[in-house]
Amino acid sequence: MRVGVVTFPGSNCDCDTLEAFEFLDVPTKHLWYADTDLTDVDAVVLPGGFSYGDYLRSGALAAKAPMMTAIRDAIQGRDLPVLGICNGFQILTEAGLLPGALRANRHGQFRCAWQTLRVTNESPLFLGLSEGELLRLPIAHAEGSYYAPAGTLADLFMSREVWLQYVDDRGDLNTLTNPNGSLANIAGITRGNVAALMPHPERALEKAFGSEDGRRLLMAWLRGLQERSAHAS
Amino acid sequence: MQAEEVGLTSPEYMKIVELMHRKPNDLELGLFGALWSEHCSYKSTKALLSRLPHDGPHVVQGPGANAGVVRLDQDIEVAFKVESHNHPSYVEPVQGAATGVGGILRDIVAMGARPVALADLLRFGIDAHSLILLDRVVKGVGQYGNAIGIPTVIGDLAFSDTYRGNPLVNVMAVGLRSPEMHISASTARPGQWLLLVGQRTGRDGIHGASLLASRDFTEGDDDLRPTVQVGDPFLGKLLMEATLKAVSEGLLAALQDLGAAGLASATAELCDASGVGAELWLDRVPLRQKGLTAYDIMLSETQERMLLVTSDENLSQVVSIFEHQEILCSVIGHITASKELAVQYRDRPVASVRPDWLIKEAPRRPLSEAQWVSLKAPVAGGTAIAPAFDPRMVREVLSDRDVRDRRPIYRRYDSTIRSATIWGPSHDSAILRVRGSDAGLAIAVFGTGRWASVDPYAGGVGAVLLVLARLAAQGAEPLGLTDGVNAGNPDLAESYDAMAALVRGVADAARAAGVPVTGGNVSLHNETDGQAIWPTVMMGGVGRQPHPYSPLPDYLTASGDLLFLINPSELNLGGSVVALHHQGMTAFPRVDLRKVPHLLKSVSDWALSGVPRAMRAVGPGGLGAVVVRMMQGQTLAYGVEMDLKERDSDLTARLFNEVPLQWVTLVDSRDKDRAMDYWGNLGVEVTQVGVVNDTGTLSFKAQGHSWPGSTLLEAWHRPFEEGAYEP
Amino acid sequence: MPSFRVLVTVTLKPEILDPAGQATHQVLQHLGYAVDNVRIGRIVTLTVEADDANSARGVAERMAQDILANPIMESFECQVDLS
Amino acid sequence: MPSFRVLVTVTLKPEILDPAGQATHQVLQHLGYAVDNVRIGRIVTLTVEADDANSARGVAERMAQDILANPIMESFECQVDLS
Ligand SMILES: Nc1ncnc2c1ncn2[C@@H]1O[C@H](COP(=O)(O)OP(=O)(O)O)[C@@H](O)[C@H]1O
Ligand SMILES: [Mg+2]
Repeated sequence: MRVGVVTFPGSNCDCDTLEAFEFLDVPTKHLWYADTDLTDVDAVVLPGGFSYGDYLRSGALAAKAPMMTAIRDAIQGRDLPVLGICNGFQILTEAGLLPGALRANRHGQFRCAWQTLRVTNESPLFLGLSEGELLRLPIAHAEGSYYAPAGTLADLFMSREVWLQYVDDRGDLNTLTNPNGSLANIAGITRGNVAALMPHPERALEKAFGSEDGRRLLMAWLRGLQERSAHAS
Repeated sequence: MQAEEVGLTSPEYMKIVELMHRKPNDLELGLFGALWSEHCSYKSTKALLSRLPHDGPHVVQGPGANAGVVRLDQDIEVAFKVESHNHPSYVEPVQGAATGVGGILRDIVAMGARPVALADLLRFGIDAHSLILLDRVVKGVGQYGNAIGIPTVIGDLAFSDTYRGNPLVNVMAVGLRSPEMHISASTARPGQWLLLVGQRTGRDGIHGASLLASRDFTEGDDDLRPTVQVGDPFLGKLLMEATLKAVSEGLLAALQDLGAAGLASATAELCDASGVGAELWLDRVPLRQKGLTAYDIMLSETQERMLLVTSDENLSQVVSIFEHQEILCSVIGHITASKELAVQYRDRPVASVRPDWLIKEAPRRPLSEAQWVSLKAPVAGGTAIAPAFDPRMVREVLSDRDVRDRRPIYRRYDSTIRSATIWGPSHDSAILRVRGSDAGLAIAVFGTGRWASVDPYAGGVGAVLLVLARLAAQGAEPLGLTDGVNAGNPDLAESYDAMAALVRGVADAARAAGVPVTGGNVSLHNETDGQAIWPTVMMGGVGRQPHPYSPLPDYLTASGDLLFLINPSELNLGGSVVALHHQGMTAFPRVDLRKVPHLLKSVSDWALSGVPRAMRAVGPGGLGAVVVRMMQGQTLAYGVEMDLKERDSDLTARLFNEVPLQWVTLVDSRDKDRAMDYWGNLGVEVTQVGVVNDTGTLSFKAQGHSWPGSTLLEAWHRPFEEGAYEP
Repeated sequence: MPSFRVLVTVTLKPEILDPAGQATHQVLQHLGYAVDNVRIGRIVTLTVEADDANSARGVAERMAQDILANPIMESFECQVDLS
Repeated sequence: MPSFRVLVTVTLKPEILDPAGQATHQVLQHLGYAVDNVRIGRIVTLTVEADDANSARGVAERMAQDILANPIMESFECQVDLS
């Protein structure tokens, strides 16, 4: 099981993400946006950061990278599992690999804070994260307000693709704990083998940093990968 | 061109003619104007700054390089420095602040260190326009720091009308390197190539160094304002990665960032430091617009550029590293043995000057021993008279802009990127884990405001001591200090003396503590219409944190714990928030420096002893503010019953004095004797000032006052747009 | 080949929240301007080489669709002049 | 009072660096578009109540100068239509 982590020009959470997987004893491969070779990776992570400085729209310029074409092909060809974190989420929506879009935060500011999230739908992509479970993770973004047209949003809920939502410490949904104005407090979604979230699990691997829920989340994703690859073989 | 047009006086012009044995041409004059400016030459302050203590067992690089460097352990060195961007931030707050961040980060990169943390130290007025400027500056700091991916882990913010026309925007950057990454600007050798990498040069900020930073702002100077420099954190990130890669592969012979006075200053400094000359071919400098003159190219302050020196042998490898990131990389000259900086443009020579004329021969204001001694003279008047205690003072102090919660600011900064921040901006010092080391890095900052307004010497001492007190509260061993000096026009005796006394205070306190000042920055001419700001020093300190994964809490952790005040000060409210509200500006108390090393060592050992449950240094807002801040922890579960023996005005002075070198510490009641023995043996006074309970309330036992925590926090959380509670 | 000046105006669709527009609206109101419906869009200007105005417009529209605008939340308009 | 539709186009002055335009240019080129001089500006649309088109234009220009554009690095153009 080898996880590829893509560096786009301006990505700045790529090293944290690579280190997070090394910390979890997972072999990694550092992928460069201009390359297209995905042969020896079993899954890909699009890390957070400011690809192309978030100029034009966050994720828009990176979505056009050769690596994204390769990833699109691999998703279509071999159902490549992909996880997008923060800017990675933005890139995936800009590339049309996930529905919806991420708009500027409602309050117009960058927001760095700890945030409680609820696992809204159990997903085979994250084995061991059960419905209703709460996670505490850091967020750090200026354009994280999830938007999808009404029909798309309804589909997401119907097909249980709404994965994570911003909630208060008791697990309740309310607008006060929505840090950015996301529709339905959406923090993360899945579609097929592609999943993405705005918070940063790679920054919450150990208690000393405030929470180890990021490790739980990444471990769940890795277990999901293993399970599916065992199933496939 | 006239000498005055480039900010030179006629004696300075005469000195240039004498050095050159001829009249300089316009470009040469421009080079002198920029490099002999206050900003580049430190002409008014060099002698003064040389009095700061520079040496210590951990110092790898003292002042003189792009940043100071200290040793964290065998394998890791820390580069750090503070830089100001005051005038540009006033003119264009977002870009001014953003380019300030970019600039100091490149200083760290120029030392071969990878930036790992930023701290912003800000001073603003309190009128509506100043608060808008603050908002824009915060946006700018975040815009650059967040995008380039360096966490802003701590900061300092204070307000006063004195900063209305001259807000202060100082940024400290901290980087890490392994000793093998050692690189400097002083190692260029004849025959090597000079490469300019990064942004295309435009007419950005020309005259920034010579004029903007050397003049006082007066209404109606619009035409002298340089073209606004725009920061590009995206290119900044690519440039940082490529440069560090070239350094780590050992491909560079020397390295210099381009800051004030652009290519002129970078080439002159590099050549002077290396004792070499250079030939520059300006035709090869990539330009962003047509029609730039040699003068423009030499003095442009376009951001996101670095100057590299490499041997012929390594040239192609260096070029390919930059090409990989799609960064422009041009050979613009070569190093010569001639001791001449010879500039060519359009295939003819346009300037020829010796780097040492530009650097070492810059005129400098001397400082006599007698002057140095006089800087310590006590100031007359300004003694604080404590008002009788009024329970409303507690909320008054908590809601003062200098004390209240900074979350609305720091939540706009990414403080957790790089996954190394164990303690971020909600604490008094930041704590970072350091990969590859058992030790962590503690960073504390503090700048003066009120403290240096009447007695700058006392303020300078106070700022150093509070930074060190904050490091000590974590048991962190201080490795080095950096100081950003901000003051008025040095040609006016009053402004100069105030600034000099401030520096003397920094020097005395740092020397007393045995901690070196390894670098810093000076920003003068912070003066509008003849009115200078309070001399203001922004101190930053870095320390070795022996247990980064388990910081000593700075909040209440258990009911029944006893609250002690370590080293209770004399009852002097001078320079405090309460004194300001009730009396006006008063002199900050002077501290006996002889006991500094003993106190810092004792506190640091105490923090590491395993006995205390929590600790926090007393700072702005005094003991009262510290106790309330310790209440907030994770929840409002705990409260404190204060038991102070002082009454009336003494109670006010006890609760709200801001004298440095006092700490609040918590111990389990069963450890009371151990604590008393520990401090008794060291001869340091401690008094019990309260007990932790589970009421979520602050109460004063003897006086019968009590406040629910929520009331106190409401005061503390007051938005910056609103004034303080008035009793 | 002749060169054309292209102007692509990208605006948020009406149903999309525009925080920057809202903030600007607030500031304008504070200052006493009687304004409403403040929206902020993006305008990309560039020059493009093409055989004629028609094909320049084609290129502009492809770029807008491809990258300059996000069809989920934005609409665009292209304007082409001989430069 | 009649209401007017105001369109304020704000662009960076030509000598000011435009990092966003630069990065967009780079990507467009990679994608094979033969473009140059890519610059990104802002377009603010709003409605304003005024006696007539002339005074609406006056208001628009004041707002642009005051708030919508940053005169030290940007220039602007106003367009006013009856809404
Ligand atoms: N207040 C100060 N205290 C100590 N060192 C200082 C101070 N101000 C400047 N220096 C040192 O003087 C040198 C030149 O500073 P500066 O011109 O700001 O450097 P740079 O252009 O690289 O930012 C640096 O080594 C800096 O650390
Ligand atoms: Mg430098």
